Amino acid sequence: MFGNILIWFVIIPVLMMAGLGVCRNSSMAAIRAVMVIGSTILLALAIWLCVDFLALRGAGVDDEMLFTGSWMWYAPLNIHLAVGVDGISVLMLLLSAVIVFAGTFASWKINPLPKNFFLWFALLSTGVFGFFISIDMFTMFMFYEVALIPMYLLIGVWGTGRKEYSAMKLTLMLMGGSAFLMLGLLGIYWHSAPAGGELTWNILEIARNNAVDPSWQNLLFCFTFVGFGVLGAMFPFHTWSPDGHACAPTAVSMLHAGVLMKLGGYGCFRIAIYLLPAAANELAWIFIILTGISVVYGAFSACVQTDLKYINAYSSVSHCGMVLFALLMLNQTAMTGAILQMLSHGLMTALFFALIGMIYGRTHTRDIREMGGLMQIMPYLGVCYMIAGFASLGLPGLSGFVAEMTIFFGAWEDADMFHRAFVVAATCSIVITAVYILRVVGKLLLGKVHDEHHLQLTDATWFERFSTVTLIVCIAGIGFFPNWINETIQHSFLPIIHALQNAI
Amino acid sequence: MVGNIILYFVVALVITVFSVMAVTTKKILRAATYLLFVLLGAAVFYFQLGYEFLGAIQVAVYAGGIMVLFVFAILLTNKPNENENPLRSHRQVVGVIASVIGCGLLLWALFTMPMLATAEGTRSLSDALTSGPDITMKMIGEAFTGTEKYQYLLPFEAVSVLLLACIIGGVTVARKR
Amino acid sequence: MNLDILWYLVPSVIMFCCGVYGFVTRKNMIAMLVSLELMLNSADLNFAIFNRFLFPDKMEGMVFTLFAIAIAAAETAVAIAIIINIYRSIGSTEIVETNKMKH
Amino acid sequence: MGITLPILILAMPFFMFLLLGLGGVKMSRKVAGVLGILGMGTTMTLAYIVAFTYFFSGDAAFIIDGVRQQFQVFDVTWLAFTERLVVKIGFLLDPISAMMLVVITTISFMVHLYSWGYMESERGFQRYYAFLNLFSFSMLGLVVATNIFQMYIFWELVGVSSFLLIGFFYRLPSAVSASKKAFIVTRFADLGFLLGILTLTFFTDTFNFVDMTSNPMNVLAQTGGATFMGASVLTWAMVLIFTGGMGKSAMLPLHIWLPDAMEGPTPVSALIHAATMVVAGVYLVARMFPVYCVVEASMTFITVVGAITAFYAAVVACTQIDIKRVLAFSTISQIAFMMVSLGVARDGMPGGEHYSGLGYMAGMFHLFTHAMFKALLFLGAGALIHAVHSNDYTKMGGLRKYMPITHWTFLIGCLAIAGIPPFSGFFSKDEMLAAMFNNNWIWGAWMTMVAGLTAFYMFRLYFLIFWWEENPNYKHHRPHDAPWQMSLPLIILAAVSVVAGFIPFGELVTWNGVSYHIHLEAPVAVTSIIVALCAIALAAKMYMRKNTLPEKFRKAMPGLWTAAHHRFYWDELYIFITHKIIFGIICSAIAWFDRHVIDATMDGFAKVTQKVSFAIRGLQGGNVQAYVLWYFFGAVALALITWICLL
Repeated sequence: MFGNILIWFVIIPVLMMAGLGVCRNSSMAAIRAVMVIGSTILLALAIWLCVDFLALRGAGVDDEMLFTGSWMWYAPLNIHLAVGVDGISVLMLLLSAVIVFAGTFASWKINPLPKNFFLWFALLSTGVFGFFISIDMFTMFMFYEVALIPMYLLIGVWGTGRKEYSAMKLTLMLMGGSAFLMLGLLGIYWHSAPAGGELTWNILEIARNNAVDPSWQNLLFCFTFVGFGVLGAMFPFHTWSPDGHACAPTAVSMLHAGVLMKLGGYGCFRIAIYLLPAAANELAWIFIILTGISVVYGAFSACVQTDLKYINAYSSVSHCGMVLFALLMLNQTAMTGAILQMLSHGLMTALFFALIGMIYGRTHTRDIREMGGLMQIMPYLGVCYMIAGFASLGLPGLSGFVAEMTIFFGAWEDADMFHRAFVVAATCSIVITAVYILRVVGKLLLGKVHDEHHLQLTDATWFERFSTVTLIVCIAGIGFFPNWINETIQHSFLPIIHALQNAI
Repeated sequence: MVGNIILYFVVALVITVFSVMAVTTKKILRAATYLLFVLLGAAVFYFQLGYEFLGAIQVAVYAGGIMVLFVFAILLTNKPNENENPLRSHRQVVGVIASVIGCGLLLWALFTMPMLATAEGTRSLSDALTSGPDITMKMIGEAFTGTEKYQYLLPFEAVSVLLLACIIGGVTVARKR
Repeated sequence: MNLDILWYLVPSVIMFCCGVYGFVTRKNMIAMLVSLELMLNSADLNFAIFNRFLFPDKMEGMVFTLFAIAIAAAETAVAIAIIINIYRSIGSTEIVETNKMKH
Repeated sequence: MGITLPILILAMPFFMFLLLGLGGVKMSRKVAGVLGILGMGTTMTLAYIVAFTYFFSGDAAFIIDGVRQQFQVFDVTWLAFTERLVVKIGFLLDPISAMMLVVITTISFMVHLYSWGYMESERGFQRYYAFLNLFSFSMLGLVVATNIFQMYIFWELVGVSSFLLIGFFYRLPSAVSASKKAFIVTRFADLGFLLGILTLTFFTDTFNFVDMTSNPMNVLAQTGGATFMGASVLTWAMVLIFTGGMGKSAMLPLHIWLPDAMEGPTPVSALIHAATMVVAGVYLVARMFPVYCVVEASMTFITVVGAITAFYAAVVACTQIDIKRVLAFSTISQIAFMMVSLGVARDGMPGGEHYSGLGYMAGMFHLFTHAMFKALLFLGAGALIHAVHSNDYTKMGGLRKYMPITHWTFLIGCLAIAGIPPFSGFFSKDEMLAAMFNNNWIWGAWMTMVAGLTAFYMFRLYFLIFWWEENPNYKHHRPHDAPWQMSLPLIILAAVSVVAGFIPFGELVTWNGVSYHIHLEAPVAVTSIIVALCAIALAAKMYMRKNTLPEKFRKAMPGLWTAAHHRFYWDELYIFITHKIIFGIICSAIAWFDRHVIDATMDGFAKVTQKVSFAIRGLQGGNVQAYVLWYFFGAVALALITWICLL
């Protein structure tokens, strides 16, 4: 069991928690050491996995999932701890590792209770990593919940503003989603095998059996898609996102927007679309309408916000809406674009939130009306913010462009008027994105210094630079050399595309 | 036979009357005393039903043990001759209603229960006593010390652990700080 | 005149209902405990009665009664310990006073 | 040709961008300036070598039987959307891209040199050079694009470089808003471009220019005659693609960003907003020319948009006070000229083989000459601004005595743009007018009028700056010519503007690679010269000496003058739409809806739950007796229900 590399993605955060457990609350150095070592190992492991995976694929191993392993966990319900990764999960693991790594540095000076903060943070990472390695629906769901719960405490204790309200709202709405999800997953489980066969939670087996009765599929699809869609900030279930992000501490916003929201998108195609292909074909239009609204609606909402985090939260609604929107186009290119958008959005939103945290830590305000001309005072942070902004509005050479273009070209393949109309609406969002990003950049960074007191502020410290550079390198990396990622993802979508085509 | 019937009526009367008195009297010590009579009445019923061991236990544990506890507790917590404060009236009414309705319902259920209308249900005490074996101490001992079906070693041990826990708990809770 | 099962069950029912009434209306916790004992006893009695009349060749009812008595004894002992403790803390055994813990 | 030189042409500016951008803070100004100039000088040299090799080596890869070929130096996969739609990054050498390499690197080098003097005292000097290099990289990448998607990529990159450079003085709110406006307006246009690409490539299954343009009828066939809202899909696609060009090239109604873009440093205006980036739209149409040719409607659209814009911008230019704005509107007008020229060109025209694609050649020729003389004019304007510290011609006047070099070079620029022989503008404009007359005399006449207006407003500007009357402020602050770094580019560009007309352009750049011999058409040439001379004479009469004539003109038609001065209220219209309608109504309404409907609904669930909990929490009050009662009544209720069921 321990010979499987994937298991270590869960074990290391747990070890980190153990390590933190023995640290004293006051010894910041020890806590940081544990976190830095742990997150570095995770990052190294993720890169190693990625290289290994590509090497195996290069060597012609084209099983659907690699590094698989399965250990019985609870026999009466046939629950396994089943792990395995395809290209998408590998990239998601890499993304998570990068963001955990950057998040560690972004919360270098967390106060109060650093030890407890990082404990919950590590638990959150456990959930996230566990989710991406699982191919057993139940284990997946368990890790999903493990990732959600620490959020409540992280926001409620270390947040700012109306933190209790936001934490409660976020947790309750996501739990509501989980309730739908649980129903959906149980439904799939009870129909996972043809009559008389052994029921299973294993995604691959369910997909192979393809035994979910079409009349049930529609209902279960709605349950699972809405369940994951809540986490993916799908209209009208997105309102936890602005409040939650606005109140969360920096690293939590990063991890939440960067990775946790991706759990939603990932679940949508891995479970809802893959396991219920007939329903996906039939019901996609409903969710295309909702996610299409998300895309435009989020962008318009972001235009008139004055709180930096609200702007980014609505921007996330728009971008994550784009992820689900692209998935629902149900063709390989658009779905590939969706994954690219997940990666891109994860990195750039993490960067955004990291920077907002750093700016807030200095100016103690997030209201763009109270700031101005920060580029003169903290040029490093200003430049990083602009880079993040450019990534967000889809500048070529940065990740956002690649993702959006792949989505648009994929989505355009559906040649009927309904799809076309929504794609045109979605493309409009890139203009609106430019509007709100430039509005923020103009008010926040450029122009005259708004507040005399800000002139005394300092630029980024070394750990802040480290955190942001990590993310920027990844963003530019995807932007410059997208094709290897693109190919990895496209290959991984083949089984899903086959399932969808067979179900027509 | 007749003796049995007479005994029954006496005991039933005692139980009924003292039950009512135990819950209506104003003095707490009296309530405990009336309870004692009810418990003894129940013990007599056990004897009458042929469960001598059970009756003995009832007398020993309840009448002997628990009642003493009650009396001690009452003496520890009450000043002598102090009446209970009158209860709130709506509770009183609700209590009466609840018990009367409950009583009526239960009695109605008893009299219409199909199971009691069968041959077993309608047989008399003497029939019942003769149709089964006498419960001997040997049988009880075996039932408590075996692990077969209808044998209760495990619950028996569990109860002993419970009692131990209860002793420790009682001591811990009630000791002076 | 036949002493059948109903004869025995009726006093038991009355005992039980008296217990209910007492438990609901009493303010003193020891008095409530007294009512509780009434209800318990009624149940015990029912076990024995049903055993004797309906399944005379078995002894499960009796065994259960034995266990119930043992547990009742334990429960009473703990309850009285708690009551004494409460009395020591708040100087009263009235049930309405015990919500002081909440404030 | 090996791939080393082409790669270096692209890599050099990018490398300089990274070097100056990342390491610039640590460098002194001098080092950064010299590095920037050397870098661009190298790029220019390389570009010259490549262009000259292409045009003159006679290599079989470049020219076969006198027909110039399109040659893809390299083309590597960047991103594969599907098996068929693959984005590649490559380097396409053909007449127009080779010409653009020369134009871009020359002007860019001049601007680098000029900026060394002009920007010397500005903060962020290193950053400025980094951005210039980023722009040069993007623009070079745009012109050598082998496929429409590569063009789109670099199209966006030039947009952002333009944004960064317009907003270079980011402490000034006006510069910030101008940069924002430029980016958003062009972005909006790019949306059209993107949709056009989506539509077009959906049918063609390729992004590659050569594949599309070598057989345009095939493109038409591939669309299978699909129509949308009355027009063929291909028309839609081509018009949408042209929308992108309208944004970048500031065609009506997307022109509003260009005058504001003058907030950027003047050398930047010369490079980006006069010579190179703004002609990207023209370049795009030229690039797709064969495909446009098969879609008559889109060509008509281009012509009409161009003609209206040219006239509009020329009229507005007559009333502007800020000299850079006059030049900006002049640029718009001239680019529109090129658009019309492209719009009237066809494969096969009445009047014989001679006219086939004449407009294309002429448009490209004008693009080339215009780049030179407009850069010259802008750099001259920069020297003036440098001298008097104002953009406003009312602060100038009578400067010819103080700044001789600037005066003479500026005059050359004005003569070139007015179309006076033997300056370069005359030749290119004459060819364009010939092409327009050939298509339809209406276009020819209309554009001749615009040419007259051009001569008028340019000489109005010239006389107001260098003649009119001296500004009394000169006594306190005596204006003088710029330092050599600034004068040298002026002289070089002036020289180019004088001689560029004699370049045998038709033999180098034509739409199909077949060489074409330029010869003047006497009637057209004479007419345009006469019109231009009349316009200059009028301008001289009005503005050479201080007099009240201009005032009288203004009084004579106050409504027209005010409207033109306010650029016919386009900006006000846009501000109304964006601020009042989009921000004020749509965004605010959505934000309100989000807070007060959706969020309130979600909160409402929570509130209802809470209310209910409060209402029933008494049941769970810790009162054992109450529990027993409820329990008991519950049991009774169950019993009754059972009884009722049994009945």
